[in-house]
Parts: sequence; structure tokens; C-alpha cells
Amino acid sequence: MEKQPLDRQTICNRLAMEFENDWVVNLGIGMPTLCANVPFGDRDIILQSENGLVGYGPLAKEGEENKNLVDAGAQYVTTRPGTAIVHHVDSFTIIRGGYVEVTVLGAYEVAENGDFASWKTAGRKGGGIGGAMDLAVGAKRVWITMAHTTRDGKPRLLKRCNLPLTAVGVVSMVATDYGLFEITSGGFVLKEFAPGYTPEEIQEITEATLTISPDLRKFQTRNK
Amino acid sequence: MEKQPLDRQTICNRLAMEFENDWVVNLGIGMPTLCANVPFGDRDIILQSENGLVGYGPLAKEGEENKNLVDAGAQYVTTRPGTAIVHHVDSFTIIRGGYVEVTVLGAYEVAENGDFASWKTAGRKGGGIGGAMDLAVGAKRVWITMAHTTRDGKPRLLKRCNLPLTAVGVVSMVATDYGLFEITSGGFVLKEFAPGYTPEEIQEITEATLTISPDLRKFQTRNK
Amino acid sequence: MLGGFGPPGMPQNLTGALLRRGVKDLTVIVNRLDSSWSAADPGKLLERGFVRKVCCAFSASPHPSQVTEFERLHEAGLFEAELIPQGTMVERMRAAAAGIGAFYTPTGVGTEIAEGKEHKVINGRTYILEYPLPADYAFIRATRADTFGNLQYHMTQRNFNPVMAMASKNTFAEIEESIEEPGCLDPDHIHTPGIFIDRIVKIPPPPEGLWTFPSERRDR
Amino acid sequence: MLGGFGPPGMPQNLTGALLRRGVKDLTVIVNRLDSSWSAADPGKLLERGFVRKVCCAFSASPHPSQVTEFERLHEAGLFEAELIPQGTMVERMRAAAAGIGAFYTPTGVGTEIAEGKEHKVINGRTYILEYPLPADYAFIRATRADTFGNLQYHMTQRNFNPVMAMASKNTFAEIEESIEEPGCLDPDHIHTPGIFIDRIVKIPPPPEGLWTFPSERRDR
Repeated sequence: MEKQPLDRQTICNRLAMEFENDWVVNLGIGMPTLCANVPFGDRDIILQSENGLVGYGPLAKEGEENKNLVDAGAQYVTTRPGTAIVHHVDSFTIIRGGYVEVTVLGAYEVAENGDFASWKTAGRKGGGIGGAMDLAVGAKRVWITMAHTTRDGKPRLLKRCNLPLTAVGVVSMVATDYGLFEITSGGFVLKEFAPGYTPEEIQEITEATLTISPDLRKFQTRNK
Repeated sequence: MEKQPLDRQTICNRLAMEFENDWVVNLGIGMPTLCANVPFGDRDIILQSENGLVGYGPLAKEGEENKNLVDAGAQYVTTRPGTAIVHHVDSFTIIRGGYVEVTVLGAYEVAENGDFASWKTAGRKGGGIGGAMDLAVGAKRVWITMAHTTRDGKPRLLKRCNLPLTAVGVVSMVATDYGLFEITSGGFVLKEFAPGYTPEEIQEITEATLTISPDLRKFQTRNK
Repeated sequence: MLGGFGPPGMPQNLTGALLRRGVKDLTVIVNRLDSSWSAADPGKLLERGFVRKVCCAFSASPHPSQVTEFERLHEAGLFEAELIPQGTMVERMRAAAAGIGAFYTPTGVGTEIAEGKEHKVINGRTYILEYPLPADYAFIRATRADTFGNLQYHMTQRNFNPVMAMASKNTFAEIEESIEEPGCLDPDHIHTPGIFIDRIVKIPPPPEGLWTFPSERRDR
Repeated sequence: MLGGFGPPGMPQNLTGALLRRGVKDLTVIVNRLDSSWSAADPGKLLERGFVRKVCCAFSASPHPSQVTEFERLHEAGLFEAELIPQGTMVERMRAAAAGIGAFYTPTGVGTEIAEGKEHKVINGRTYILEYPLPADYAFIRATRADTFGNLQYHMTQRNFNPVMAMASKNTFAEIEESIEEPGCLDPDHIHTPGIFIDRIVKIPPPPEGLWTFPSERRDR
């Protein structure tokens, strides 16, 4: 079987497969927004954005943008039937108040205890917190989508995070270009692997110790 | 000169004379609402009510009531050009946040240190706080309109309140059926007296010691 | 939680259903236990003995000369009452909605309300610590809805209803005018987003729907 | 305070006036010191050296490979930056608006943000204490206004603007579409009541009014 790390859209599709009907879902800036490109079928997924969008539609087509309608990444999006607009305070009431079923965020590092780091890189004075710290403590579930290693091959699934934390002990699922991982009280559990890779090969590029799921299977690419 | 305690409308007119252009004014339930009956002339007075009315108009005429438009006393009122509706949380943001220039409230007792009591009577288990405690600490000025004595003639302008307090040290002006009183660091100052009464007669029905204003004059009944 | 401030926004139809159902041992969070606007006022729950505890801003008549049924039952010790300043009440609801653990408010400092509470001086001003006030259920009333649960209120019907919808696990809304398809309400002008609403029901027009109130009560 | 989240709601005309005026030693409270949407972005205040302190939710580019002018100046120590989680930032603004002395939030617990702050365990969960964030001036943008100062925003233009209007002593609003007579806006659908607004100004249509933005930036 050919070894093939997963592409970004495939990784995000996998997380989006887990979204359940009627869930309020918040997607972080960057890679996580790809989760919105998935056809949800008969599941009604309510996308929420921290700038006050509750239940928005797909990206606006070129030439059809409403200049006053953007998502958290400042991309032009659309309304859908039922969209509601709230101001920033109420938006974070939704977020911190526990109304978001899942937030999918990017990260630099995730640790086996559920900590993650996403706002500050080594040697930089500034950082970009945005709404991530509020989402991380407020959403019922925090899932991370990220590259499995840094550009120079260093692991990002760690025993403990090295970078400044975004939140403590909140991550329950991680999808990378090498597989799908659950975080349990026992640490990372490898649930699904990228085509052609063995658990041992994935462990090699992972600092934390991986437990292998008894239901280990190939990375899923279509809805259940 | 005939001795004549002031009627409720005259007392309220006096306080309303002090409202300045562009002031946000909150009127308590009962007697204070009479302050709204005053023609404000070229002063634009923005009446605010804790159930979310910002800038409302006069009482609704019989038969023209909007069933969903009432003031804090559940009286049917009207909108005016510029009326805005907010929900209860934002209404108390206005109140506690210091946007109300003056609240006129009723009271059972006022003390010379600016304390007042308005929510619980002696020997009763329950009470009615409503928005009074928030108004008392939030409004820039707290003015009281009340009968000078109890029904059995006991004074209500006191050295210290006997009843449970609504707020501490906030009252700056009191209008009763016997006169207009300022509260300063030195206690009550008699500023204006009801027709025919001498300061000594007013002192007799007042527990607190009255200072007589150097500008003492008859109770004013028309705008400056 | 029961919405409404005076009759506007009172969920009289849902409260009526609760009365018929006869659920006992309720903790009721409401501005005031009114009982004289209609046969389905929140105070009726109390008079029927369904209430274990009340959180409210008025536990006595505003006129000291009057004694309400609420007070008679309260004096008799038939239920517990927690009296809360109205602004503190809605702020506590908002804290529950917004995941705020507690907040410092100046309201009530130096009064009975502050007794036993944590005090803190911030920038020279004294505040007391207040905690969230959540609920399992909120009953509210609105004018229009869509089937997604988005709500619009008319005039002072709004009052407590938006914050109660946010502060409670389950919110049921009775709708006066119409329930529309999603997309019929302007996204810019939705007062309560549907994600806070669990059930909506169109109420019949008056008198059955109890959305008018005797106008002779205006002097109350 | 400068409103806006991305271009919608950014008061570019008022910020432009501030740039022309050249007021120095500003403390700027803004979500992000953007500088690439237009010539009157908040970041331009920084680049021109008018800023002493920044309170923001982003003090670096979201892409670690990029380094913004903001960061270069920040690393050089030319101004002070306070980095605040976005939800904590708006909650602190709201506290300033609402007379709340401080509040406990779970956001940032266990991170650098929590260092040196009071901690409290409430119902088994840890919170940190955060204080109000007020301002002397807020510049915001809306779609419609009446001469009383009541405002309506369109879509996500709303964002920070309502809370900034409430949290600042003086609020100036630039208006995209129209300024109407009082009474022209439906009282049920006013997003910011006029009592929070001190000055309004109608801005010219684009390009002078800077209310469009290059659509090639959508991928940013």
C-alpha cells in the first residue's frame, strides 16, 4: 500500500463527519474552516463565528460579497435561512456559556494531557489569541486539526507542551496528516491511520506514547 | 399667609424643574412618575424605565394602549420619536453604568447622611426592592420625593434610618409636602418651604437637624 | 424562570399549562409573583402550593398598606423567598448564560442584601460578590418566531425574556403573532437567536390566548 | 477604542481624521491592529508613532511565518502591548459599561494570561478575576442612524461596536447609509440607543468613504 500523508481537506472532512445534527460548531481561522466545505447531508450544522454570526452559509461567490458580512477569518460568507446576528458580547456568551458543541481549532502543539498551544511561537514577543482561549474553555468539545510535525520534522503531539498554553486539559480529539487520535485519561489513542503507515511509523514521529485503539482502522473518508 | 402643605404634583413639579436638557431620567413607581407630567419646554428629557424603555412618551390615552408597551409601574405609555427598546440586562447596564443623570425615587425614610430606606416596612417578612438598589448606586443623582411624616405624624427625615436601607449615602435632594431639602456633608439644608410654614415649624416635624439655607425661599412652582 | 415585566412578555399560556399539569416543588425565578392580571399569572403557582422557593425582586406589595396572598403564604413559612435587586437578578442570569463564575456589583452594598457576601474595594469603591442564577427551564413570550427558534419581541415585551432564554437549559416560547419559515425574519433584527430556544408554540388570539389584560388594571 | 472586526464596522474615516490630526500618546483598544485593508486602518496609527499602548487580541500575525510591522515595532519596544483573549476583552468592556467592578472568567486559566491574577474555585471550576476596560473615546461605524444617535448595524458590522459605545465616555459614529429624523427607525430594532452616542457623521460613498475593501484580500 502506498504511503500517503493526508491532505488538509481530507483531515477536516474526517472531523466534520463527527458533527451531529443541530450542533453549534465554531471553526478556527485557517485550516479548520475547511470543515465547512463538507456536505453535511441531512445533518443541520449551525456554524457560529465569534464576530456574531449564528448559523451562516457558505463562502460568498466572487462578485456577490456583502461587504459587511464576514466570518472570523474576514472571509466573505453568506447568510442562510435562520441566520441571526449578535454583537460581540453575546457571541462570547454563546461561546463561554457552553452553547458551542464543538470548536475545531488549529494548534502548534497538543499534549497527551489535553493541553494545547496555539497562540505564541518561540522567540516572538507578540501572539494571536483571538477567541481561542474563550472557545477552548467554553465549547463542550475541543478538537484540533494540525500538521503532525513541524516543517523540520519535529513532533507536535507531545508529552507536555513547550510553547505557552492556550488552555489546560481540554482537547479530546486531534486529526493530523498521519491519523486520527483521541485523548483519554491515558493519553493519545491512535484510532485511524493514514494510508500505508503502520502504528510504529506514526509513533516514531510522535513524542507522546500512543495507545493503539482495539478498533484501529484506516482513516475514514466518507460519512458513516 | 395660609399654611398649605404641598400636593404631590407640586412636589414632583419642583424636582422636575431641576432636570436639565438631554438628561436621562428614571422615575420610580408611584409618586415620582408624576414628574413626567411636567411640560419640559425646550428641555429634551429622556425618560428611562428599567423594563427597557429608553426615551418614552406620555401615558397612553384610554383605548390607544399598546398592550406590549408599559413603564416600570406597568402603566401603558407611548413611544416618542427616538424611543429605543433594550432588554433588561442592557437596561441595568444603563442604570448601573452611570448613564442615568438622576433617579427620582420614593422612600419611607431618608437620613441626614444620605442613606434612605424604601423597600421594607417594619414587621414585614417580604419587601419590594425592584430596581431601586441598582438605581440608587448607579444613577449620578438620587432624589427622593415623599410625605414629610408618616400617617401618624412621625418624622421621616431622620438622623439615621430605622428601616432596612436601600443604599448608603446617595441621596442629595428631597422634596416633601413641607419643603425642598438638600443633603450636604453637614446634613439636611432647608432650601424652600411650603407656603405659610416657618423653618421652626418644619424643624418640629423633622428628627434631623435642619440647616437653613442662606438663600431660603418659598417653594418654587414654575420653571426658572 | 418565568419571563415578563408586568403583563408584557408574561408566558401566561405556558404557565397555565404548568398549573394544569400540577408540577410540585418548583423553584420559581421571576421579577414578581403577580397574581391579579389573569388566571395564569405566576402567583397562581404559589397559591396552588406548587412552589418550594421563589427568587424575585418584589416579595411584598409596593403599597405597604396592602398585603398580598404571596406575603400571607410567605409569613406562614409555606415557601422560601430570596429577594434580589432587579439589576443583580438579571446580571446573575447573564453570568449563568455567559459562563461567568461570579461578579462584583455595587448594588446592595451597606444593606441587608450584602450580609454574608464577600466584599471587595476596587478603585476606592466597595462591591459585593454575586453568583450566577441559572435555571433548568424558562418560559417566555415573544411576538414572532421562525421554525429555527429565532425570536422577535415587540416593545417592552422583551424585558427579561432574552436573558432568561440564555440562562436556562431549556427554553419554551409562546408566540403571539406568527411562526414563519426560516429566512422570513431579518438576520439583523432577531432579538433571541434560535440556538437558545427549544420549543415554540403559537398561542391562540385573545381571550383564550390571554395576551390582553384588563385595562382597568392600568392604575395598579 | 476602535470598532470593527475585519473591515466591517471599522471606523476608517474617523481613524483617518485622527491620523491627519496627529494626536500622540494614544492608548488604543482594538481587536487587531490591522494595517493592510486601507490607508486609514488602526495599524497606521501605530506605524506613524502615535500610540503609547495597545490592548488587543492579536499582537502577531496569525501566520507564524509572517512578521507584521506591528511586531517589528513591538519587538523594538516602541510601545506597550497588552494581549487579551477576545472574549475577556469584550467582557471587560461590558463590565466597564455596566458598572461591574470585576468578574471571574474561566478563560485563560493555566496560561500566561492568568499569571499574577486572583484565582478562585467556584463549584469546582477555577476562574481568574478580570477588571473593567473603559475608554475615553470610541470610534465606531454603523449603517443607519437617527439624529438622536440611535444606530443600526448591518450584518457583522455590529461586532465590537455596541459594547464600545457603552464602555466609553464619548462615542463618535460614522454612518454609511443615512441619518434620519428621530422616529424613522423602528424602536424594536435599534442596536445602540442614542444615549450612548455623542457625535454622528455621514461618510461619503466609496472610494472616498472607504467603506469598500479590496476583494483580493478575502484570502487573507
